[in-house]
Amino acid sequence: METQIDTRHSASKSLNKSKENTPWRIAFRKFKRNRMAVLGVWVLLIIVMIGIFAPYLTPHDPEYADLLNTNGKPDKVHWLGTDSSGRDIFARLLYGSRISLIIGFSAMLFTIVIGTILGSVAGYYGGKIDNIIMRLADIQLNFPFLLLVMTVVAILKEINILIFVSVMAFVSWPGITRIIRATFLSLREQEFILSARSIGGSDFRIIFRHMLPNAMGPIIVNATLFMAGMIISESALSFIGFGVPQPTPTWGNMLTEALSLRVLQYEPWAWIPPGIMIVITVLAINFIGDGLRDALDPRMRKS
Amino acid sequence: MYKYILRRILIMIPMLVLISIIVFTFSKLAPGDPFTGEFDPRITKDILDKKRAMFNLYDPPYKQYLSWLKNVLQGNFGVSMRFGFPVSDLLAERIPNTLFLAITSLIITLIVSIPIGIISARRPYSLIDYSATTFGFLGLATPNFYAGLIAIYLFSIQFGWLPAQGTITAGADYTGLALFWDKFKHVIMPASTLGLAQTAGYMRYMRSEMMEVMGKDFIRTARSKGMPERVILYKHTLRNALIPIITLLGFEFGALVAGAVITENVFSWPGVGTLFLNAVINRDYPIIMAINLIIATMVLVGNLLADIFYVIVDPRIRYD
Amino acid sequence: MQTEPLLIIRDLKTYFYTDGKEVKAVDGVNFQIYKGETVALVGESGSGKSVTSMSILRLIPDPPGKIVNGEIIFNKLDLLKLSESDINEIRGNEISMIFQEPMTSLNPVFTIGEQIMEGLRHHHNLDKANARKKAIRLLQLVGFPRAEDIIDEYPHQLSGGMRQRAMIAMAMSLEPKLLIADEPTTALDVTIQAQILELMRDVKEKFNTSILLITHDLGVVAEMADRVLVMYGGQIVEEGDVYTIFESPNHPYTKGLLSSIPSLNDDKDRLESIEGTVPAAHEFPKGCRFAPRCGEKKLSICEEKLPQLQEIGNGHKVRCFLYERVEA
Amino acid sequence: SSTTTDEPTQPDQTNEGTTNDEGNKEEATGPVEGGTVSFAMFSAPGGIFNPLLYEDAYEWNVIGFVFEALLEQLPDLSYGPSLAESWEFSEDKRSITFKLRKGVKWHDGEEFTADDVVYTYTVLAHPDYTGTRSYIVEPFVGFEEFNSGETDTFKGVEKIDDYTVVFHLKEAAPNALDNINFPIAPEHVYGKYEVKDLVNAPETKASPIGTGPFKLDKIVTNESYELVRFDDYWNGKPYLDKIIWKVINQDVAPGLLKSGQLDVMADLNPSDVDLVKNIEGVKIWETPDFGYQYMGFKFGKLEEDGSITPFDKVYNDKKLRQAMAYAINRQGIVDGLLKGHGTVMNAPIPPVSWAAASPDQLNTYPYDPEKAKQLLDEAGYKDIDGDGFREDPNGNKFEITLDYPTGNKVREKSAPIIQQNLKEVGINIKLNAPRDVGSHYDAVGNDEVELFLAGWGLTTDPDPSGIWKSTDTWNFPRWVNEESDRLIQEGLSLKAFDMDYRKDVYVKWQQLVNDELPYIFLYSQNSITAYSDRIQNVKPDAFGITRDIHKWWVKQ
Amino acid sequence: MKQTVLVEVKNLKKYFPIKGGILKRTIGHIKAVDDVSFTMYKGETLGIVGESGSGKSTMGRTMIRLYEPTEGEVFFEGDNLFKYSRKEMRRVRKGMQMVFQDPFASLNPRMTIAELIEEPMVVHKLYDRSERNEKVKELLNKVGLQAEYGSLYPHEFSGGQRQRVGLARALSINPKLIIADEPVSALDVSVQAQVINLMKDLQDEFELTYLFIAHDLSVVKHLSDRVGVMYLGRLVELANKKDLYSGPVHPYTQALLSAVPVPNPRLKKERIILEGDIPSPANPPSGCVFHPRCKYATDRCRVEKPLWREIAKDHYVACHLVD
Ligand SMILES: Nc1ncnc2c1ncn2[C@@H]1O[C@H](COP(=O)(O)OP(=O)(O)OP(=O)(O)O)[C@@H](O)[C@H]1O
Ligand SMILES: Nc1ncnc2c1ncn2[C@@H]1O[C@H](COP(=O)(O)OP(=O)(O)OP(=O)(O)O)[C@@H](O)[C@H]1O
Ligand SMILES: [Mg+2]
Ligand SMILES: [Mg+2]
Repeated sequence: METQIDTRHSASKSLNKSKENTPWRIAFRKFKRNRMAVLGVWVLLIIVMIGIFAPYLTPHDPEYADLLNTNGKPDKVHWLGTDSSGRDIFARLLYGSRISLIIGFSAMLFTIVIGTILGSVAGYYGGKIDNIIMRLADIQLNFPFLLLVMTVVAILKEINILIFVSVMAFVSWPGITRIIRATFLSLREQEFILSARSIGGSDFRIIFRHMLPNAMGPIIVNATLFMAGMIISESALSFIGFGVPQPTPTWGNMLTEALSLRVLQYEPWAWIPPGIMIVITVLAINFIGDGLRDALDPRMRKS
Repeated sequence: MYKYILRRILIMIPMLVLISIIVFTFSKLAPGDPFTGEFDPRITKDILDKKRAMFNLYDPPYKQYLSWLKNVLQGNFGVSMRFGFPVSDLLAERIPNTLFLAITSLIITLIVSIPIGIISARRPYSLIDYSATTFGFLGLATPNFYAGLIAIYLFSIQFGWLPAQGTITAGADYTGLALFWDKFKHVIMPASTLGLAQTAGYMRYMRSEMMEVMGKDFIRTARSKGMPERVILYKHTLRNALIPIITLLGFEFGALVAGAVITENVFSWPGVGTLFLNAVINRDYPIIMAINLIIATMVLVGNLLADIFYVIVDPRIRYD
Repeated sequence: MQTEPLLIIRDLKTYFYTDGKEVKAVDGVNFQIYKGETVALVGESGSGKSVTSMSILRLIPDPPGKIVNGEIIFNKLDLLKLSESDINEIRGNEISMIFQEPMTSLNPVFTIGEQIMEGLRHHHNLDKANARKKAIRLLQLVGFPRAEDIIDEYPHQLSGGMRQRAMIAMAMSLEPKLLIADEPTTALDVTIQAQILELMRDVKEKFNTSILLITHDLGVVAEMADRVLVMYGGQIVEEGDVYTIFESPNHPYTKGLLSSIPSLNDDKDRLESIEGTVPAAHEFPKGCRFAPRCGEKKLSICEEKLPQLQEIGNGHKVRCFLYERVEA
Repeated sequence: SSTTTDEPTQPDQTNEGTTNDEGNKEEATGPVEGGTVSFAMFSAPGGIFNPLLYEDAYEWNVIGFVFEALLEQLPDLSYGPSLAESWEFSEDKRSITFKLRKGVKWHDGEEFTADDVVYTYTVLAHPDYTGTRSYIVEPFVGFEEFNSGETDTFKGVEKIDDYTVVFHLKEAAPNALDNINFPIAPEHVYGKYEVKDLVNAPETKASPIGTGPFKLDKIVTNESYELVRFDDYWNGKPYLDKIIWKVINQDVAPGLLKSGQLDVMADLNPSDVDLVKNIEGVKIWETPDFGYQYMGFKFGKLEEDGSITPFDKVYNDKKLRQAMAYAINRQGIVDGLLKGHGTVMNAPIPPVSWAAASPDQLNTYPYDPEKAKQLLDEAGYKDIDGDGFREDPNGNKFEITLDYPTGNKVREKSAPIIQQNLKEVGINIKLNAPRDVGSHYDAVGNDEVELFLAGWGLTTDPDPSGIWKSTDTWNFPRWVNEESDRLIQEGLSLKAFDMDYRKDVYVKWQQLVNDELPYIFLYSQNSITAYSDRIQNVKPDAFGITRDIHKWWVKQ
Repeated sequence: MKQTVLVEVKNLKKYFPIKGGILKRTIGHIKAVDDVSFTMYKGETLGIVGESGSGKSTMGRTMIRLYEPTEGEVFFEGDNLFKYSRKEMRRVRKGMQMVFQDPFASLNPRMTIAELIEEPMVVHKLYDRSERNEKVKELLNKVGLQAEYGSLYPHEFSGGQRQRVGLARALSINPKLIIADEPVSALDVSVQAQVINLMKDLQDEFELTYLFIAHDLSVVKHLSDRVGVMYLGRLVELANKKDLYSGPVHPYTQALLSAVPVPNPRLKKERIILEGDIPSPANPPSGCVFHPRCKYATDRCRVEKPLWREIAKDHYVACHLVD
């Protein structure tokens, strides 16, 4: 009921500020009001910047091993000391943000693309296609993520970031597909979709012009949360030896490289920074996701 | 209902077969076999070949699969190529441990997340809510192997409160209550770290679910009848809020077992997770197959149980 | 015929605070309800009917809502001053409510019986068996021939009309003195609506309950009400007995409303209509809230000042400068 | 002969070691009975606690105190009596007569006799034998006949009387004792079972019966293994009540050592040594190891018929290989990654062996990038296009791929360092992502790689056959060198029963390999054990600290 | 007055499968529309009333093939719609448009008003860009909205205004038939009249034919020329407005009419209160679907389906009682 009431303020009043009232802008305004989410955006932005400008922020090569100085303590040259191969931890931290974000982002993007395509086809057409896609998803869901990645990575002859990311996407599409399918299923019953069909709109038009823009909310929200999850997953995979191999720095493999009670106790500079970076980034992304959820969720439009 | 359950169980069979085919294909695609890494030069190629032949590794893959399938249908998971023992024996040793860990973890998750979720839903934006949210996000953001290590460092080595490794105190010969207490002390740390992300997730989920239900018309109805807040919260709201949580639980099992790979590693917990990790590395496909099959079955059964629980808490759902 | 009001509402103001806006959902409402009478509260969507009714039992969700002013005197008690547990004694017991959406107003996970018995057991301390007996009697009363079965069924197993009857049984279970019915039939079909209205009349007679009936259907009002309150923009704009309101309405809004309903009986070619739309509760005009839509007779003062609700004779009150006897 | 390093092997090596606390101060009170000592292992044993069938080193951890062999290898690598009191080679060195010790009791009270010895070696040769140790008896007379089922008895082991057994070998071998010494299993226990069913026998999975100082008592599968003392041990009743092996995460173990939940931990991580050293009440014993790590070159492909098809690769040029050896900072790897707990290797026999060539007999290829560059220049590898990488003598770009496995952390870390070192002298190495051990050795074994990292763990005898003869399956580089083959052969000749002669042969052979460099030898990591000073009477040696464990006792 | 036939619906059926079990097999059917036949003339308004779930919307949607029919034929200007391919059908849709009940759900919230009104013209490739802009302005004017409103989004409009946009959108490609599915049910009483008046005006101007679906009998009466009554997926009576309202034949029509509350407190009319609730269309009663609630029901009603017959000129009914 309230939805009606809220929107009842007369159209004429908002005429002059029409450009500010696109649904996206409204969501944006709502998002801006969520302080934690905005903080999240800033934090993420800074981390992205760090990744981009890493070469200017440190003179060290993150992959250069200085065997004369392994497990070095922080000093003027190596601000966060060196790791067990004598590589500068600070440099690895900076460059690591690149790789970790790239992994998180591209795994998310891959998955979202696969999930959106499959989910929208399943949700829009329903019937047999839907059945096949969903059965596949069920089967895939029955393999726990880690186990599947382990199995697939073991098969592959070579792992690079692209392949790594594809594997992650390959094993995580069902979750997103389900969500998008569900969104499409409920959208399909909306009157404006019927309306688009009744004017003779093609399937393509209906999917891309009408359904997708309205499904963007759940897609974006899930995308952000998924990205956070992927960053964590990468570190978990590193832990069991299936992650991105050294010397490429990622926060995940930095963390696992520093995995022992000795490091935990006596070399905090080796694990706290990557740990904190993971936590901060995941937190930031989660807050952004939360903010987006509130901003994009039509149910929250009431207030 | 019984017919429904029966049907669901029957439908699992083709699913499991399909899953087993996929897993089999995967494990056959992987280069090497259990004997590749074993190249004690004194063990001549002939000895290895004899062993390979013993496990039919020279048969065409489809034949290997079919004979595997035939054996499984007769309840025989084969023999581990690595250990030489029947896979079922190996699993029988380990499954109870993993189940114990997973179930404890689930219980801890629920015990922690549901009340906190309720409290933060009741007083949104209060101090408790904010602390819970912060903890929740931290839990989501901390890789659980690290959480495990930090826990060991703190609770076992610094304070000496809890044992760091294994399921029971070696050589202690506890019985009865003391045994139970000992086991409990051993499981608490791995179970909490295993469930860390889940706990955090459930807490957030519970909170939003509770808040959502609190906004429902029927809560207003209950209020209008003059029901005290306690009844409204724990009877009317909670029962409805639990319904979606139960669906999640159904999916949780597989995730827990997968997560166990890592936790078991950190805590030297003798469960299927570590067995699986080693089996993957060693290409011990009878074990890989069996564990995948069991996990798939657990997930399917978990889903089925979730559906059954669903019926219990949500009378709107009926299967017949 | 009336002696003493059962419920008196004085200058009730309930505001909502969302997005930094102050929404004056109910803005200075006064009225009384006497024993045994049916008062209809009419008005369009968003005019504040539900908020008024929920304010009575303090069911306004806080935040975002707040009753910022007023008195609600029920049986000499100011409900707004009661403690949470005292108001719970009133709720359901003395005043009960039924809501518009029978589909969502019942808890889907409890049986009809559990939901009826819950109130009985809590307020009257009945044991399980007695509560059950009473619940079955109530269900029979609202026209369930198979009450013994219905009591153990879940809401989703009933149709809309049946659920609404169950709601009525629940509301009447403690024999309240006042029943607030917020659009009880809006979601129902006409033939089912007829059943429910019939039932409400029966029940009222049996228990001599007063009813506050909220609706926007003037047909229902004509059929059920003794007295009518017309709301617009969070305020009551006209009050009078049912004949006065239908036969000689004074407020331009009431007039417009009456003439814009197509009737089964006359055959106008065009309907009269009120131009414009209902104003949003957070941007009321400065003057009379109906002024922007008011037709020909609008005075200049209408846009400047808010008119007061004035009695213009025999319980007939209007909020309009056209009828203001004393210039302020 | 040798075993892989990718599984820890039972330590059988020698040489001087070091402790951080020289000499055990005997307590004035003298030994007391009782007490428990707990040992850590980092992976669970597979669960075959049968000396005939066990597969992994973790299983041996548990049953190493339960079973004994005929002979015991002494700290100086020679053999001394154990279950056999004495032994004697025949003239032609093809028969060995063992006189068995009398009065030795199995854990179940039965007497140990020659039947047990015959049984043990017969099972290994049996056609139905499911284990992998038939190589032990392959050199015995009559193995083929028995193993193929032609004969019913195994002629290789002959019981003369209850306490005398003769082994008959097909050929004389200077390392015969090393090859055939093997833990003895009781016939009266395992003889009940068909050979093919042994693996599932209850005495295989639990409660093994041996002659050793401790009995396996309680198993919490994959978690802890409890041994209790055997009162009738022939060598004297042990002092300790119990020994418990616990499965513990390697990263966590040093912490438990500190908190007293653990007494002995072998294979301490080199980077943890400093930490553990500082723990009060913990001693460290460090000794060089026989295993070593190397970077191999693939020179050809082993065909089905056993012939080798050579590859045409840039690194066929010996100069290039030598330049690479100079370019890799191997000492740096030892110092940086192993924190100095290891030695740089230059030849395939570790310095700890009696057969090792001394450094002055070998080219030590010290880290010398300039020398490397000079060699490369000489050989015609020059950077023509100025991209920082050298082109081959024909002016073509060259890039060599390096494959390495996961599992061994130090080795994993060394790969990028090698790449970096070689880059500094202009050699372009493409680093493939590490693969798990199975995949890696599959590729290496199938000759699908160019450069590869791998490692060997060796037994104490220096005989390199098995991995170094041209036709050996495990000759991973597919390196074919007649001189090498000849020398290896020579090392096992009758003449080689003379230790000095044998050493000479092996030094020559090492010099050959050291010059040819089919591998670039990297390093040998020390094996480091940490143990609580609560334990008294510990006698550390090249094999670790557990010799004469029955004499250990703990302060209460 | 003899008029030209625009639409002819013959024995239209639409069953929705009920899926059940894990295999999602069809375990039954909801007979949402069950054998409905009628004719629509050019320029008329045919009102359809009936209670919730009686199949009104489904019938409207199936008629223009938004749902694929289970059985039956619909002739639009003489051509059987169900013979067209999906693609041809898209072209034919030009002639028939729909206005929906819910003004809040029927406009894509992410498109501007102008885009929404323009879309049908884009889909059917009518006019060029500037012509379309002109057309949009013109249409906005026609439905009583300022041309400037085109750049706003639906959420900035009130329900009545949105319903006007819905009308403009439908009108943009000059349809002959408009199916209006409860276009005013969700509107405020005082706004309802505005839209009804507008619909009438537009009908006159564009010679539209309306299928007007509603459950409010007074509104239907006001707008329609002829009225059909649906019950449980079937038409039970169809007649001229006058005949139907003054002389309802079917017992259900009678009950329905008597149940409508009249906004006149003095008029205390005699009500026919029906017993019981509407049965489920998944298993409709045997014989005459209305018999369980009909007080005149005979044994025949319980077993035999009544035929859809013309009992007087242009007065159709399906009831055994009128033999
Ligand atoms: N929970 C709430 N939060 C914010 N505003 C609210 C809330 N509930 C009601 N309002 C506001 O109060 C005003 C009156 O609403 P109310 O529900 O009383 O109207 P109504 O007359 O009952 O309408 P309807 O006929 O649609 O039920 C509206 O403007 C609405 O926006
Ligand atoms: N897409 C669908 N899938 C399955 N069943 C449907 C679908 N659409 C409608 N139905 C069912 O068909 C029957 C007729 O529905 P329909 O919406 O046509 O009724 P209606 O008369 O328009 O009702 P209302 O007045 O509530 O709009 C109902 O029982 C409904 O549940
Ligand atoms: Mg209301
Ligand atoms: Mg409808």
